[in-house]
Amino acid sequence: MDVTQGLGAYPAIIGWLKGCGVPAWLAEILYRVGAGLLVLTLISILALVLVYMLRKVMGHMQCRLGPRVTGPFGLLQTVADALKLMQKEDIIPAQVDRPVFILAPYLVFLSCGMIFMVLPLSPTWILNDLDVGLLFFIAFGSLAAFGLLMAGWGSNSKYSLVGGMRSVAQVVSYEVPMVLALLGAVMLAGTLSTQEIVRAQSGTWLGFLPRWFIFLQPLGFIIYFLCGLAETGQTPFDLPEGESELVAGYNTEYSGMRFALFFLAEFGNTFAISAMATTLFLGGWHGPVFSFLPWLWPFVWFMVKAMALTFCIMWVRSTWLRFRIDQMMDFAWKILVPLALLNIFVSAGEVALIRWIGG
Amino acid sequence: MQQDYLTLAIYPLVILGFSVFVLALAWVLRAKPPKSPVKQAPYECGIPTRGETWVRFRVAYYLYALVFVVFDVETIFLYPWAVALHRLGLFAYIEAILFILILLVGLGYAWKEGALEWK
Amino acid sequence: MVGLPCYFGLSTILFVIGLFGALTKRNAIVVLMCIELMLNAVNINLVAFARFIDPGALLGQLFVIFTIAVAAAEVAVGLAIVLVLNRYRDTVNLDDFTWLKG
Amino acid sequence: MSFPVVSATVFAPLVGAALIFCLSPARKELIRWIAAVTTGISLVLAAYLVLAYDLSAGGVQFAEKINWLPSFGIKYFVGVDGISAVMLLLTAIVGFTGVFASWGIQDRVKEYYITFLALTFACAGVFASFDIFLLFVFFELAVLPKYILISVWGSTKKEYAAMKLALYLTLGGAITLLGILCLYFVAGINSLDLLELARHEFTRNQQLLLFAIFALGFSVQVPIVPLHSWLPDAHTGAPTAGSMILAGVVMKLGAYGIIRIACWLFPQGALFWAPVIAVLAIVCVVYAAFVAMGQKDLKYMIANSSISHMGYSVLGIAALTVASLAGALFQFFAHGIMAALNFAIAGMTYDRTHTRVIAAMGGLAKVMPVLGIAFAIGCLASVGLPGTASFWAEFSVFVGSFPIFPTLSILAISGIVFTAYYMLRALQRVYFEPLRHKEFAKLKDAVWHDWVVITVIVFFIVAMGVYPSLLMNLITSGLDPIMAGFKGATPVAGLTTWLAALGGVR
Amino acid sequence: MDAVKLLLPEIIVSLCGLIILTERIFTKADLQRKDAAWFGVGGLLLAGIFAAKLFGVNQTAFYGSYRVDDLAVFFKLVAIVAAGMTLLFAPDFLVRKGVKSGDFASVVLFAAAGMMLLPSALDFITLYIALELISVSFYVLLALQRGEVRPAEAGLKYLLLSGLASAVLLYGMSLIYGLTGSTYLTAIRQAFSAGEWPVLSGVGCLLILAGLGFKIYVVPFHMWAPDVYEGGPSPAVAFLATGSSAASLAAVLRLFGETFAGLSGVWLPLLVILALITVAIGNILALPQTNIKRLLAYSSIAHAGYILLAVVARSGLGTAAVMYYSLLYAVSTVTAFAVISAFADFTAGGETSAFAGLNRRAPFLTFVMVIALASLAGVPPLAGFMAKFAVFAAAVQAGYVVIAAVALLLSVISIYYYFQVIKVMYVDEPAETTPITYGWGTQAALILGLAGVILLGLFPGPLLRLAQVAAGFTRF
Repeated sequence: MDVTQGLGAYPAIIGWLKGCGVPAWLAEILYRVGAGLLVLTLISILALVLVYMLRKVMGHMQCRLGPRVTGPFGLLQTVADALKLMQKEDIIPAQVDRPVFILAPYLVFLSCGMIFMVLPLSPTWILNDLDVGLLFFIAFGSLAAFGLLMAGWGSNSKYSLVGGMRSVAQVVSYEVPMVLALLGAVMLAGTLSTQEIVRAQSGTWLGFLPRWFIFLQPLGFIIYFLCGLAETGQTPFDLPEGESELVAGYNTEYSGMRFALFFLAEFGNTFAISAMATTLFLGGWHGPVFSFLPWLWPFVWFMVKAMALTFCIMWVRSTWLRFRIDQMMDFAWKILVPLALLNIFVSAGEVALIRWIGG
Repeated sequence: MQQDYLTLAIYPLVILGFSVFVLALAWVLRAKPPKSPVKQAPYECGIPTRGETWVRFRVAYYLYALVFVVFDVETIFLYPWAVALHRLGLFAYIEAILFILILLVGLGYAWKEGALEWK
Repeated sequence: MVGLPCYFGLSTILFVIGLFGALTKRNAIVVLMCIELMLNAVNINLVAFARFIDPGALLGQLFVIFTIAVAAAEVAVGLAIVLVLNRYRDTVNLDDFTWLKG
Repeated sequence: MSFPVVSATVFAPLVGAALIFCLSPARKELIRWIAAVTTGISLVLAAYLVLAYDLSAGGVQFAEKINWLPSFGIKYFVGVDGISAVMLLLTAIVGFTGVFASWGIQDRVKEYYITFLALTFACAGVFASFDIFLLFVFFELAVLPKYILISVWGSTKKEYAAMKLALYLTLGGAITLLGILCLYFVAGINSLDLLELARHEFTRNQQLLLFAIFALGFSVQVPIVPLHSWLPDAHTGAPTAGSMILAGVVMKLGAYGIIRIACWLFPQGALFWAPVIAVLAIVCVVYAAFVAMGQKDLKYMIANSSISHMGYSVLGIAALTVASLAGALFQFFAHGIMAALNFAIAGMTYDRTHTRVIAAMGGLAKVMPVLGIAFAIGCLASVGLPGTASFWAEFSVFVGSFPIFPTLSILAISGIVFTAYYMLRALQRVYFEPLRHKEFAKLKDAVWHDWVVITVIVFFIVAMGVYPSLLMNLITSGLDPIMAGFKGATPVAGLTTWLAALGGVR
Repeated sequence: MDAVKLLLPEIIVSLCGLIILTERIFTKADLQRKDAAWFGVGGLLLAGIFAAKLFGVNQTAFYGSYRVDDLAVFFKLVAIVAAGMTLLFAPDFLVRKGVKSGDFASVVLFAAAGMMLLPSALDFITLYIALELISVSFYVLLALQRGEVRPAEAGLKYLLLSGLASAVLLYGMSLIYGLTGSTYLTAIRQAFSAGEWPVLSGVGCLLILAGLGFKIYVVPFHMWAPDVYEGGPSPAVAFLATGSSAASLAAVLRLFGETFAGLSGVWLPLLVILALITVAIGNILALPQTNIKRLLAYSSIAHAGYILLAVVARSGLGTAAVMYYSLLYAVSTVTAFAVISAFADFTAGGETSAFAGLNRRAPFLTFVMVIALASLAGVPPLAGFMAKFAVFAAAVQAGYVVIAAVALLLSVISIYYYFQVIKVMYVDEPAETTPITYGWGTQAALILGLAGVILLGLFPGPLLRLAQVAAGFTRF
């Protein structure tokens, strides 16, 4: 329910607020606002870290060093970038569809932020453990498509429009195998709550193998991960903003902080995909808990796993070539969708098997 | 599983508030040079833009969208089934498998009819 | 607290808006959207009734799932037909079709 | 089960139609002969029925009963009583002669004979049915063949005439159907068997209402004057054999229905409504006679004279005495064959001269003596000359109805004068004046198939004129059960008393 | 399993549809092929046999949401007959118009499955799903013919109006659900039989009536019929005109015969008036039509009015009459459309004038058409007459003598427009005289239809008996 429940923070904070003479309803609201801001801060920090990480990883993979001037090891590079973006001129081209153009970044960022609401960072650290958490994740994940289309259309620029349309086609196409792939995990866990799914992965098989769903659902994991790449527009599926053909796709016409929102959302989404893969297939926050700060370890394990996946994304990004659009669509519909449907059969068999063994 | 509808209501507002705040901050901080027509022209590698931008799009996009709608809605049947799978009998298994087989036939038909070709 | 009358009132308003739009608008896609609006009014009704009138049973919610599915099928076919027509006639305006002569 | 004579009589033409249906359209001669043979069989069987009917036993004989629609208690129930036998004979005669009268048709012979045979079949079916539903089925079945017959092979405004006929007759049918439904539920005996219904007691008000509905439904077909306008057009538009069967048989269906259903089942209603019917009958007689006098077209004239003649029958029905009813029924027969003859001759004449305008012809008897004589016989029969069948019919009607409706009867008798005037004038103009047109001098007289028509019909006209009691006895025996309902009661005489009585019903 | 046994006919039919689709996927598309349709006919036959075996079963399955009784089985058979005959004559038409007959056949089978489900539906959800299965299939069937604008227009028009109608229907259902707390018809009936009910239940009931009224062409919801009939491909329209309305009538019988019996004060007077208006509008507006398909549309409307007369009778006889009428009307109409579709290459859009002199070009077609039209016009002893008799008998029995009388008189008008077509075919001179050819599928459909119209008319006893027995099972 609340980010800090495990520390007893919820009653403590509410009690403290009430002690300050704040009415009960306002205390509740203030608490939520605070928790929300905490998550947004997390997203922002993640974005800063990820950008730095991306540059470093890509740099080293390409036998470069990446940023190294600003701050120690170039650590402050992204902070500087953020500050630079803040000061950039805000250009709204003359012929844009203004309301659409202006609303688009908000929508994209909203979709990204909402996803984080159901990410179980640790046994107790989750903004809102909805019992339809996974559906919520899917729903807001695809909400981004609206934002991208609005951006592409509203810009009234050829690059933007093509980029927007492509990204919608891509999001829409990869949505289907993704949803079907997630189904396998749902079948095994028997719930849609993200926290419950993680809990379903506790324990081990045969005494040594963690009960992670990836061992039962390798296919589902791979499909989901590929779809995640496509949904977030990562290489090799980065056609919507393929800079060699479309300049910057749907955000060609955006500048300054508006662009930064897109940027933020993109990195937020990248992390969210990794995090959700972790939650569903890699046992989420499960891991050894040590006596030193026991409440922190699950979070650590979660971040480690998610970051490892994020690293994989970057790895893929620096090694793979971009697909052609027809290849990309074919890949979704003619390979991933049948495979995902097959995966459902496999999962159903597994569930039956587990019931048979267990009961 | 704990439902917190208050969070559900407040959190989107927090996100929007955050975005607005960030943009407002940028508005305060950023340079504000005078507008010029050239700067406000759409970006086309520096060449003056030609022709209509809002053109009609190729039909392939719509076809994908149609296939998507169908598949996406099917999942609303599969998800409840998946959640309740542990508690259901053999009949539910068979039904869902039939359902998926029918989906497969639909996919095959769309494939065969060329709805999945990027022409 | 939000009670049944509120939900019912909302759904009635939505339904009437949808009905009015479906009967007066001349654009095929808008009409299709109006019909969807009406279906969503129904969905609100069903869910609200399920919540307030028989909380134990899930009949209303079950119904909604089917409504959504059917609505999707309807829209899929509808848009496909509009697409075909659009290629012939270059319009989605109902007045431009030769029908409705009585 | 013995040989189903009645069914055979009725279905023989249908069998013929079915055979023809299977033939190639090119085999015209074979088609004609099949039609002739099947109607001939029908004629022989009908004659057998007339002769074999056991007068002393009475009632419905040769009955065949099969459950048809058990849910409604509807049966396939055919048979003959005295009246049916006579009517079947009439149908068979007209059907048989009609085949020969249309021998010369060249256009779509196959379809023509199928339609014609189907029509004959339907008419025969009406007369043989003793289940009201079955009767109605046959009644309505006749409409479509009539429509096709007129609209395809007819002449002068044929499509208009055919459509008008179809609409009027269906209207009558719809009213009758409503009557049948009301009757069925009012009686509530789950049966539409005439004999069973006749035993059922209807209340006076039920009778009044049901009689009105049935009489209204059937009167379209009679036709009684305000509903008659389809008839001249249809009769004139129809091909020769069509006119023959229309005037000879179809016109009788309605009046037959009135007697068979309305009078038999609802005697109280009949007594009550009789004055209205009588008045309408006289309007028929006089009005149609006047119209006939004004006609320039030979067929229109004969058609209107038919309406006028049917008026006598209707008057006979209205009087509701044995003599008048017997006269009415005998008139069906007499007028049936006589009108068939007249239309046949008119058709034959038209085939040769290609005109039907009376004034355009003249002196044809010189080139076509046989046709001339035949037409003369037809005209004299029309007028009701003693020695022809019509004489006995009209005589009987007047004898029966005079005591009941003296004034109206006298008016009706005066109609004969008009008839004599226009019939004889037409006879004279067409056949017995000097030959007016040179091109008519080369016309051929009756060929063999014309001979068949003329001989058969003239034989019956004269035979029944000389020996009417053969059919009269049959008819009277058939009337026995119907008259039983009246028990000597006579209709309320005079319209004023009738209107007073209407007040009483209210 | 018992439930599977009850559902077997539907399962067979939908399975055949799927098999046809699957086969389409794995073989090369060949526009000339007709075997998919024949396969469909075979499947329908098999389903018909299994359905017929269900007579007298009278069981409820799936927690009371699905009922197989004689009433349902009867309507299942009507759907099978309509679908089977459509599939027989459709391939000839489809080959000429360049539609893959596999596509058509499979969608027809899906629609047929919906039509078989609908009479058995005993709760709102099943009912709605079945209804929409039919509707969605017809959107596709109507618009399947590519290369021409009219079919697509017809499809879109049907889609928009049908979508509107089902939304209205659904809203009514949601109201009823809200008031009774159940979607099961049995529970709803019990709830309404208890006594006083709020105004809203009447509103819900009328909304459902409106929604179903659309499917069975009740005036003022009939507006779509002429345009859709005219624009749509003949086989699809034939199936739409017969199967869809028959199945919807079954639903009407279930809902208004039984479920809403307690509310009859609300809907019965309205329905009586609507029935009469429907007869009047259908017959009168059919008069000026110059297009045979539009004409048949108005005739469908008029026939819907007659059927409603039996519905409002609310008696065993009335129910039997509705069933009986549905079947006989289906046979006659499908036969008429078989002729129209055999003639389709020569008539652009079905103008009646194009039928001129058909008698000289195809005597058998003409004969079949005459019989079919005569049956629709109610000429005895053809099927249509017997049906009309049963309907009016039901109305008179229920005491609607005046209503029946007016309807009967209005029905006289129909003679005009039906016979007008007959006249055109027989009397008018043809523009050309090339004989019309058609395949054996069409031939079979024509012969079947002819035999059906004549034999069912001549020997109506067993069928009517069956319908009356089945009508006894409306109480569930």
